[in-house]
Amino acid sequence: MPILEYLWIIPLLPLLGSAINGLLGSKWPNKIVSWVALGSTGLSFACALEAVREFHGYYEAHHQAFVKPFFDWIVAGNFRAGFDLQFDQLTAVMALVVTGVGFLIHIYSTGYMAHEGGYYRFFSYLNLFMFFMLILVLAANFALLFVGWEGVGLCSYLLIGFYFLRQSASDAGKKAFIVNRIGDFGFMLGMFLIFRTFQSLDFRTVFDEIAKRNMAVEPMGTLGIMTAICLLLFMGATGKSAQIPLYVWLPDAMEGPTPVSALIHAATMVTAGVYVVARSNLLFTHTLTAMYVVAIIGCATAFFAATIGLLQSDIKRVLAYSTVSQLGYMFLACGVGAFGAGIFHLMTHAFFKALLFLSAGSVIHAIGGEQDMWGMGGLASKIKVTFWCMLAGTIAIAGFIPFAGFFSKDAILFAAFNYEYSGKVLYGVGLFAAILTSFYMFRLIWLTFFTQPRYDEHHVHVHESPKNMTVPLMILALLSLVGGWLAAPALWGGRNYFAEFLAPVFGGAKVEGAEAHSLELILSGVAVAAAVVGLIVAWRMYRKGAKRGEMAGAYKVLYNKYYVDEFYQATVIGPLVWLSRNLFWKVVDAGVIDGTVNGIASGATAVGDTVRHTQSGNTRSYAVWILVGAIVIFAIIFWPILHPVLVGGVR
Amino acid sequence: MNEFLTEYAFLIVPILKIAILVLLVLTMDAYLTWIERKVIAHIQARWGPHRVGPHGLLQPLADGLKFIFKEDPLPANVDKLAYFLAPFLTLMLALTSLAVIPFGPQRFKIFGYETHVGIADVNISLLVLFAITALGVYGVALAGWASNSKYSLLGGLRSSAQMISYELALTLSVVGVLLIAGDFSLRGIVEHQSGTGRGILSWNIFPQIIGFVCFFIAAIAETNRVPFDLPEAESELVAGFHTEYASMKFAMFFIAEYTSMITVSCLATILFFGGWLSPFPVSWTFTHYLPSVLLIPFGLWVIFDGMRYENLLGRILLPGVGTALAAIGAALIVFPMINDIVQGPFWFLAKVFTFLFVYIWMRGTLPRFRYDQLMSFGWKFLLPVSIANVVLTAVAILIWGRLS
Amino acid sequence: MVPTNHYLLLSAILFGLGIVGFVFKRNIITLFMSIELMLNAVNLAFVAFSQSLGKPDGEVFVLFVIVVAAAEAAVGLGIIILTARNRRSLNVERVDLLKL
Amino acid sequence: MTAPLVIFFVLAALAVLGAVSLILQRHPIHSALSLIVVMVALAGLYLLMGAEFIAAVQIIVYGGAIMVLFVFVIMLLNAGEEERTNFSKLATYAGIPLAVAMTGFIAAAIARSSGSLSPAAQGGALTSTKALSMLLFNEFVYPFELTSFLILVAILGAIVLAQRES
Repeated sequence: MPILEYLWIIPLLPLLGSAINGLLGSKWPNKIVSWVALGSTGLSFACALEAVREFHGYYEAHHQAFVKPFFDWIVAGNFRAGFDLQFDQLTAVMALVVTGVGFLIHIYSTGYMAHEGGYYRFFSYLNLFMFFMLILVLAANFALLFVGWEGVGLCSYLLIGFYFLRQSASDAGKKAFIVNRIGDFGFMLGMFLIFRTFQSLDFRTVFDEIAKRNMAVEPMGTLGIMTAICLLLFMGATGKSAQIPLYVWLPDAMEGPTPVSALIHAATMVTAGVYVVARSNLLFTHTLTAMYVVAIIGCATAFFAATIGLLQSDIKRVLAYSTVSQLGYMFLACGVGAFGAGIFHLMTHAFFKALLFLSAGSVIHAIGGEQDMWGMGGLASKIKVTFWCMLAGTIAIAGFIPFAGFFSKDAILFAAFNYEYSGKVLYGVGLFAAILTSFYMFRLIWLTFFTQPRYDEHHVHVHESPKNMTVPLMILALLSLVGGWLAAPALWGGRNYFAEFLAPVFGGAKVEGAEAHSLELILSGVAVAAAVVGLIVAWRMYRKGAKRGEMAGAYKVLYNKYYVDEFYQATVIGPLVWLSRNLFWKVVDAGVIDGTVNGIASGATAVGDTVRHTQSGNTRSYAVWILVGAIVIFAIIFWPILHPVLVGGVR
Repeated sequence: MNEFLTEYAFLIVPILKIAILVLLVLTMDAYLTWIERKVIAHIQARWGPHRVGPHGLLQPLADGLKFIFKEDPLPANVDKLAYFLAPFLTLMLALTSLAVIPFGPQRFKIFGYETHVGIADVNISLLVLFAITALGVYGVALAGWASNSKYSLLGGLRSSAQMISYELALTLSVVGVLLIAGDFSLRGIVEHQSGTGRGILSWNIFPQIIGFVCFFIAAIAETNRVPFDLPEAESELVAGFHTEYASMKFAMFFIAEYTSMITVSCLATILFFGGWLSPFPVSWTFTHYLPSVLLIPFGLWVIFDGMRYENLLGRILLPGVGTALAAIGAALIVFPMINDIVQGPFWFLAKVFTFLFVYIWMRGTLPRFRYDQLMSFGWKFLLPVSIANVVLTAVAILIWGRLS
Repeated sequence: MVPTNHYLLLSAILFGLGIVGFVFKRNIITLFMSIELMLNAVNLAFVAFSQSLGKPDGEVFVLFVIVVAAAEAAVGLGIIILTARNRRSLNVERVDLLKL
Repeated sequence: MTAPLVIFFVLAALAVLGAVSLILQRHPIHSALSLIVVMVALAGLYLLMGAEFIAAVQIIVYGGAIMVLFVFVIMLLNAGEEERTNFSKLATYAGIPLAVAMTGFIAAAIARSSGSLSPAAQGGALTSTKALSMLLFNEFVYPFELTSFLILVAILGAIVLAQRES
C-alpha cells in the first residue's frame, strides 16, 4: 500500500506507542514496554524508508513536493490550518534522521535506563517526542509545524526534568521551557506576520505567492516585511536551537538522562530551528539583512560556545557546548545561503553527536554515574568498544578526512568564504572555532580515556556496557564515518549528490559554486590543518593529565561561561522576579485581582444583606411581589395593545 | 281579566303550582310525623298519639301551634347571621329540591300556558337535584357552628363529614341509571323505563339492584335518618346541630328533614321504580280501576269508624271525609278521563309512601351506627361497591350494544 | 344576547378582587378563598370564550381547573391544619419563619 | 334591556357583592359564605351561557365539596376573627394601587382585543354534555388521566400532612 497516501501513519505509530506505554505500561515489565517502544519507532522508521522510496517515484512523475490534507483543524473565515502533511527531499532527510537515529537511541535506552525508575514513563515521553518531531518535519503549514514545535518543547521539558525529584533537574526543565517561550513568542509573531502578508500558512501557498508576486530581494540594511518575518522566525530558531542569546538552557538540559541529551539535545530537536530556516529558505533568500544576521549569530555562537567548551569539566557539558557551537555552524551555513550544506551538517552532526553523547553515556554508565572528567582517566583499556566509538565520533567532529564532519564543515566554511558580505571574517572565525572544537574534543578524549585513573579503583568496577548499548554505538560510528561521502565527490570536482538531492527544495537558494576546486582543496587542507593543531595542543596540554588548573583571569572567565547566566540573572531574571513579586504579586494580584474578587464577594454580601429584608417570610409581601411580576409580564406581552390605551388615557 | 291571565300565565302558573306543592308537602310533612309516631308506636306495641282528635289525627296541628307560639330563646353570643341563616337555608334547599321532580306524565294547558305535573322541567334535573343536596350540608354545618355550643359543633362536624362522605356514594350509585337512560332529566329517565310496555319488568330496579341498595343506604345517611342519625344522637349529643334551636327555627329543621325524606323517596321511585308508571303491562286496562277499588272501601271504613265517636268531631268529620273519598272513588269509575289523569300521581304517591313507610320501619327496627363504623362503612364499603356497579353497568351496556 | 365582553370584564373584576383579597387578608384560609375566587374568575373567562367561539374546549379546561382547585384545597387545607397546630395562629403575618 | 341581560346584571352584581364582602368580612366563615354566593352566582351565569354541566359541576364540586371543606376546616380550627395586623408595609401601601393597575391592565386588554368575539350564546345548550365528554375522553384523555393521578397524590399528601405523628 502506498505509504504516502497514509502519511499520518509515520507519526501515529510513536503516538500509539506512547499512549500504550503511558496508560498501561506502569503495570508491565520492562521487556514489554521496551518492545512496544522499539516496535513503534522501528515500524515508523520502516515506513519512513518506504515513504522515501515511493516519493522518489512520485517526484519523477510530478516534480513537486507531495502534499496531502487529511482533515481541517482550524477553519475561521479565510484562515485555514489543516492537518496537512508534506513530503519532499528535505522532509525525507529529516524524517530518516529522526526515525533512524531515534530508533538507535531507543535501542540504546533499553540498556541505559534498565535500572532506572519510571522506565515506562521514559519511553512514553520518548515516543511522544518522536511523534511531535515527526509532526514538525512532516507538517505542510506553519501552524501544524508549530504544534510539533511546541510538542517537542513539552517533551524536552518532561525529559529534562525526568528525575524531577532532583531540584536541579526540575529547574533545568523549567529553564528550558521558559527560554523556549521567548523564542516561540517571536516565532508566533512571525507566523502572524506571514498570514497577514500572504493570507495563508501553507508552505506551498506562501512560496508560490512569493514567486507569483516576484517580490524583490530586500537589500542589506533595510527592514522590510520579509526581513521582519525572517528575523522573528529566526528568533524562534535561536530559542529552539540554542543560539546566542538564548543558548543558556541547553547546557543545563544535560540534567536529563543521557539518551535524551543524545536524541533531543543533539540529534533532532535542537536542529528544528535549522530545519525551519531551511524550510523557509525562500523567505530568507528574499532578505539579505536577515541572512546576514543569521550568519553572524551562527558564527558568533559557534566561536563563543567553543570557547566555553574549552574548560568544562563535566563531560556532558562539554558535548553540550560543542552541540551549541555545531548548531552555530549550521546557522552560519544557512546565513550564507548554503542551506544544503547546513542540512548536510545537520545530518552528519546528528550521527556523530548522537554517537558522542551515547558514548559519554556509556562511559558514565561504565564508571557508575561519574560525570566529571577529573574523576575519570585511563578508561581506554577497560572499555574498548566505547573508546573506539567515541574516538570515531571525535575525529568526525574535529573534521578529519574522511569522516563525515570534515565534508559538512568544509562545505560550510567554503560557502562562508565565498559569502560576499565580510565572508572572509566569518570564515576566519569559523576556522578558529574549528581549532577550538578539535582541541576540546581531544582534551575530552585524553582526560577520559588516557592518563592515570583519578577515581577510586577499589570501589568503582569499570565494566563494558551491554550489547544493546554498544551495537547502536557501532552503527553510529559507521554512519559518522561514511555519512559524509555523499558530498565527497564535490571535493575533486565530482557531483555533490546530497546538494543535488536537496536542490529542488532550495531551488531559490544558489547551489554553492563548484567551480574553484583549487581554492576549495586549499581551504579543506587548512581545515584539516586546524584540526591537527587542535589535536596537538590538546595532546601537549593534557597527555600527562594535568591537575585541575588554578582559576585565574581568562581561564576563570571561560570556566564560568563568561558569567552569562549570572548576567542574565542580574539583568533579566532578577528585575523580572522583583517586578513579579513587588508589582504583579503584591499590587496587581493581591491588590487588583484579589481586591476585585473580594470586592465582588463583599458587595454581594452587602447587597444580600439589604435585599434579604424582602425575604421577610411575610406571605402578603410575597403576594405583592408576585403581583409586581405579573404586571411586568402583562405589560410586556400586551404592550402593543396597551400602548394606545395608556397613551390615550394620558391624552 | 282573562287576557291578563293568558298574558302573564308564564308567571302565574308556576307560582300557583309552587304554592300548591308547598302546601301539599307541608301537610304531608306534618302528617308524616303522625304516621311515624303511630307506626313506631305499633311496632313497639303502644298506641301512639290518640288523644287529639280521632286517632290523634289533629296531633300535627297541635304541634304546629306549639311550635309557633313557643318562646324563641337566642343563645349567648352566637354568630347571628349564620344562626338565622342555617334553618332557612336548610328548609329552602329541601323545598327547592322538589321543584325538579315530575309527578306525572301528562302535559296540560292552563290559561293557554302548557305545563305538566311538576314545577320545573329542566333537562339536567338530576344534576340540579344533586347540586341542591350538595349545598344542603351548609345548613347543618352552619347551625352546628353558629349556635356556639359544644354539642352543636360536634353534631355539625359529624353531620357535615357524614354528608360529604355519603354524597359520593349517592352520586355514583345513580351513574348506573344514567348510563342506562343516557339522559340527565328525570322525566327522560322515567319514560325510558316505560320500555316496551312490559310494566315492572323494564324498571331500573332489576338491572340496577346494586345501585339501588347503595342509593338507598346513602340516601338514608344523607337525610340523617336512623341508623345514620348520629348528628342528633340523643344519647351522646342531646340533639346534635339543632340542640340550641327552638320553636319555629327548630320546626324548620324538622320540616326540612321530612321534606328531604320525601324528596329522596321520590328520587328512588323515579330512578329505580319507574316513577309514575304502573307496574302492570299497558295492555291490562282493568288495573286503571285500582285507585277507586282502593278508595271506596277505605271511605266506607272511615264512615263506619267515625260512628264509634261520641263527639261532634267523630260524628261529622270522619263520615264527611269518608263520603268524600268514596265519592272520589266512584267519580273515577264514572269519568275515565279523570281516572287516566289520576293514574300517574296515584302510582307515584303509592311508591313514595311505600318508601316513607320503609324509612319509618327501619327507624323502628335498627340500632344506631358508631361514628367510626359509619365512616369506614361509607368509604370502605359503599363507595367501592357503587364504583364497581358503575364499571359493571358500563361493561354490560357495551356488551349488550355489541350483541344487538 | 349578552356580549362576551361583559363576561370577560366581570371575570377581570372578580380576578382583581381576588388579588386584593390575597394581598389584604391575613387569615390563611381566607387567602385560600381569594385564590379560589381568582380561579373562578378565570373559569368564567374560559366558559365565556368557549361559548363565543362555539367550542367546548374551554369548558374542558374549566373542568381541569376545578380538579386542580380541589387537589389544591385538599393539600392546602392539610398544610393549614398543620400550621395552625404548630403555630397556634392562622395569621399569615405571624407565620413567617418559612418553616413549620 | 332583554331578559338575559337583566339576569346577567343581577347575577354579576351578586357575584361582585359576594367577592367584596369576602374581602370585607372579618370572620372566615362569613368570607366563606360570601364566596359560596359568588360561586352560585357564577353557576347561574354558566347556565345563562348554556353550559349546564359546568354549572352543575361548579355547584357540586366547588359549592358542595371544596367550600364545605373550607367551612369544615374553619370549624375544626375554630378560627376566630382575623386580627388586622400590618407587618407588611409593602402590602399595606402598594397593595391597592398594584391590584387596581393589574385589573385595569386586564380590562384594557379585553377592551382592546375582544372586539372580534361573537356574543356568548345563552340558554340553548350550545355545548351539550355529550360533546363535552367526547372531547374530554378523546382529545384530552391524557390530561384527564394526569388529573386523576394528581388527585391521588393530593389525597396522599393531605393524609400525610394532617395525620398526627404518634
